[in-house]
Amino acid sequence: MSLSTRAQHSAVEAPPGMPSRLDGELLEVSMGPQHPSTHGVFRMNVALEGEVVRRLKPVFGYLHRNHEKIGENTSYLGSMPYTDRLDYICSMSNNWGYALSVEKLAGIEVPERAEYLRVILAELTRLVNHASLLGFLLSDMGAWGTPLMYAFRERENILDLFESLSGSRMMCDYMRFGGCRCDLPPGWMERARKVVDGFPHFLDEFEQLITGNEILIARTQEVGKLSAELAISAGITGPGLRASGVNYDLRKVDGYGFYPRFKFRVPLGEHGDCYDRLMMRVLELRETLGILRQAMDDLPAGPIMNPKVKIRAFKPPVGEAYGRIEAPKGELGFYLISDGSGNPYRYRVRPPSLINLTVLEDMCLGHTVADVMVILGSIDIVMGEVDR
Amino acid sequence: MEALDEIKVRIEAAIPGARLEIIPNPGPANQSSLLLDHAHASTVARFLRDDPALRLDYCSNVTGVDWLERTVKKKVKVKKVVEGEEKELEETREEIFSGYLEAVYHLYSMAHKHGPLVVRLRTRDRAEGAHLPSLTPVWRSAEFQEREIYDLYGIHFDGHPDLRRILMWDEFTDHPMRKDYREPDDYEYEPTPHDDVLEKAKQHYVPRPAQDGTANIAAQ
Amino acid sequence: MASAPPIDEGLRSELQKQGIWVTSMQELYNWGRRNSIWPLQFGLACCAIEMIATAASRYDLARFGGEVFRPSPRQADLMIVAGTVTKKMAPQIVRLYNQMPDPKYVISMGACAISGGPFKQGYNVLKGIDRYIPVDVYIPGCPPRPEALLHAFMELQRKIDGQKLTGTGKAAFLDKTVPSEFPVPAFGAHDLEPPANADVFHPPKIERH
Amino acid sequence: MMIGAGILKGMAVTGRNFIGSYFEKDRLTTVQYPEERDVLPENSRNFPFLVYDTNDPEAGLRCVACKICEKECPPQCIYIEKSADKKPDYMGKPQFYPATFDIDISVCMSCQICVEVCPFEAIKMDKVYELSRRERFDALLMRRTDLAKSNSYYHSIHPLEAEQVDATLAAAAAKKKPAPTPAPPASG
Repeated sequence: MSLSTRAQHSAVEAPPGMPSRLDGELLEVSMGPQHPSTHGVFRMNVALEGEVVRRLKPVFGYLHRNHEKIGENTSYLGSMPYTDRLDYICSMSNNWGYALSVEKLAGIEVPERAEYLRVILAELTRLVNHASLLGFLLSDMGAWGTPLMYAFRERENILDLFESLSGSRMMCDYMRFGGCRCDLPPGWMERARKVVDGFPHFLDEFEQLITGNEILIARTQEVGKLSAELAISAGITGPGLRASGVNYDLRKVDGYGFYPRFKFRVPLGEHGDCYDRLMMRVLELRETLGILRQAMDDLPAGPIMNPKVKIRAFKPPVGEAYGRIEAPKGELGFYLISDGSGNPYRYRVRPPSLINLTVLEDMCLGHTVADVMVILGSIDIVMGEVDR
Repeated sequence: MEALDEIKVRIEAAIPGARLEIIPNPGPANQSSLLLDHAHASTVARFLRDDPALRLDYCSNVTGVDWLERTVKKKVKVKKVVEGEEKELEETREEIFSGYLEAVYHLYSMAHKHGPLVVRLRTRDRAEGAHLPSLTPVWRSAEFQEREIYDLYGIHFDGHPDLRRILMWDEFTDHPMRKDYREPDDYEYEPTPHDDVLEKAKQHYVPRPAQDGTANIAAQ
Repeated sequence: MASAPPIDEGLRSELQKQGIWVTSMQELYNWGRRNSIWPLQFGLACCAIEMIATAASRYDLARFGGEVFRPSPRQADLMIVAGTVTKKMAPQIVRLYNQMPDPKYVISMGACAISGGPFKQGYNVLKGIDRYIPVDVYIPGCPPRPEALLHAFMELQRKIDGQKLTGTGKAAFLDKTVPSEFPVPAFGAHDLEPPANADVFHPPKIERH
Repeated sequence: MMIGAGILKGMAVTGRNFIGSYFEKDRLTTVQYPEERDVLPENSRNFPFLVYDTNDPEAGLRCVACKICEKECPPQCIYIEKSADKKPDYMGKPQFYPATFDIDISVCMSCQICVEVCPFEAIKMDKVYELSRRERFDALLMRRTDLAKSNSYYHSIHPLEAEQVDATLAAAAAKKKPAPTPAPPASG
């Protein structure tokens, strides 16, 4: 789908000096932490002039469950299942980010087959994340239920794959430093192929459902614009950054895993508004399907675990490492300091969701309060990662 | 990207008076870091961001680390005169490193697609109200992360536009990520405790005067 | 309404064969309530995603009359505490519970909501929502499968079915002496104050040394 | 383009899905739990249980109370007390056994690290998920008697994995077999 169906002028742009009954009086509204479209327990203190947002302060911490402190009191292996619960929609990506950092910290090599499996699973996770996001965002916008139901129908197919591989639908706990926990069960690859081959059908249908929709266009185009300069300075990563036209995808830049072996394009937006951010997900889904097909075709045989690594009582050498991956929401980094003991001395998660919220206020100013939900939805946050 | 010592030399040439130190990383990750002094931190940060060869325009990760005071026992060979004879003896000496809080910045360049350059700032001690210069004016992405460090470690960032607690509630007075933080006692029901949790859960066990003796229970 | 002796089951089925439906006020009332439990649209963490999955196409909570997720506590019968309850969030949850009209029920979904779960050693994590409000059904699991939530939903329906309207042992929400609102904990300097509501939370004492 | 065409196009998709759900199996995804249930895959996991051999859950327990799982369990939901005496295990060798083995399933995060670290193939993951209770404390604390389940049960839920485990144990036993034989002459 091309981006040519853009509205000629902005649909909802509040004129700066809009006269209102309140005559410059600001109305303070606390949105959240219990709100149907804040994607969890997120709160914003909004100052409104009429319906126009004049100030917005996000309030965090309602899901601050001390991930980092627990990580410092748990062994390196024990932290792996906790990473599942960071961004609880994308547990496989979190596993990979953590495994990658520990591998950097201890200088561990990963067998080829394990790297391919990681790519396949991380990309499947991206399908889950982007499909759910589209559903949630449209649900926030008032397309009550329907797109979300379609998205969750597809999500269930992929969760079935995760379950038959790792045993759990959401909390996979599948990767280990030095490889993966178990090999594919019989028949898995055929089923995965079927899911991947059926996905474009869903995407076509979904695009038909939403992209031409006049309401959607009116509510997303020219809403929540983000300039490339501000995006870079504020550390925005992931589809939100690329929607502003900055070509920065860690799969290309760092080339971790075996991504340099796969052919794929990085979609870029040009306006940096909610519509571009939304379409970025649709376009990325198509590229992801390409990566999946290539990885499934090339999957080599071999071991899935580095035999030298002993996961129990694992003690990496003294030092520190920062490893990062391109999670579906942006740059997910893990910073580990080892003092040579069985627990990390410092365990830090660089959460893309939190840092992508830095510019929420800048994006919302001057828009109506109804647009705040659309802008927030297009940033794509998960509270488990924002607050940790 | 250039090597770290080359960068250090260039910074020192460009910013007179800047005191820099390279903190080596002994691990296999090979990410050594650059320690900045407080007075020149923001000038150096601006240099790193704007220098055409470096262009570290993207500050990815900002985090705090709490280094407790630690004593390192070292075996030192000392020459001593024992009974009129010079001998080489081994002596254990205790070296005390005072504790400090640290802020670590991981910098990357989106323009040149290189990195990371790790930059560190250290406070003088672990006392309440330790100060560091804020780098939020240079990189906006540090805004929430420095607030988080303030909340969880208690480092005050001078020049931060909005330094409030971010994760804990405003009435909270502790800094829970510090290594010496003790959480409040809510171990009323712990059926499966061990290690330090067991010690805390024991405070809530039913007293057994017959087996343990009244004196022991009173001592708890 | 005097509590009449329950109708003989054999007689009832005999009448049913003749096309006569016999029911008591209590059964009719509970039947209606049991099949229209409106949950509060309220998710805390990971379990909320499974809760949405339960309401979505594959598992379809609508088959049990529970698909009407209300964003406002004033219109909800059931609070599904789905996810980790942090100390910062706990006062809000108690407040939401207080705002729900009687009769109201609470399902504690997942390990975190029951006991703090894997995160219970955290300084900001409440070790179970039952420290402040009464819970009707607990679902262990991290996260519980959607089927497990449906199972808990049926368990709750069974509980509603068994609630009496009159007499001794009548349902708590009809008893004026049983409180339906609970004090909201305050933010203290180190912890919530009080750390648990002693009227609600009765953990067994453990005998071990 | 006519205004509203995009909305109509979307409506057509909804209509196709609605009508299609009567004819296409792919569009009709609802599982009518509790009458019909998904078959859980082989690897599916929920909470741990203890495997025992033979027919006796007391004597046949494979667990020797080594406490590795207790130590490695990330949320610390396992509590083990080692026995004071030794009892012959299913192979007749005297072993310690767990006097107490509790798992608090109101804390367990189903990560299966206990299974991964167990050197005796004694703890495995169950698939039971219908565990809703109206009480919390005693109802959700699984004792040793609740946890002990037979090897044939293990075979029924994880057939492939259980066969592999049996083969490994048989191989280990065959390896060990020659060792006890020379022992009696030494003692006698």
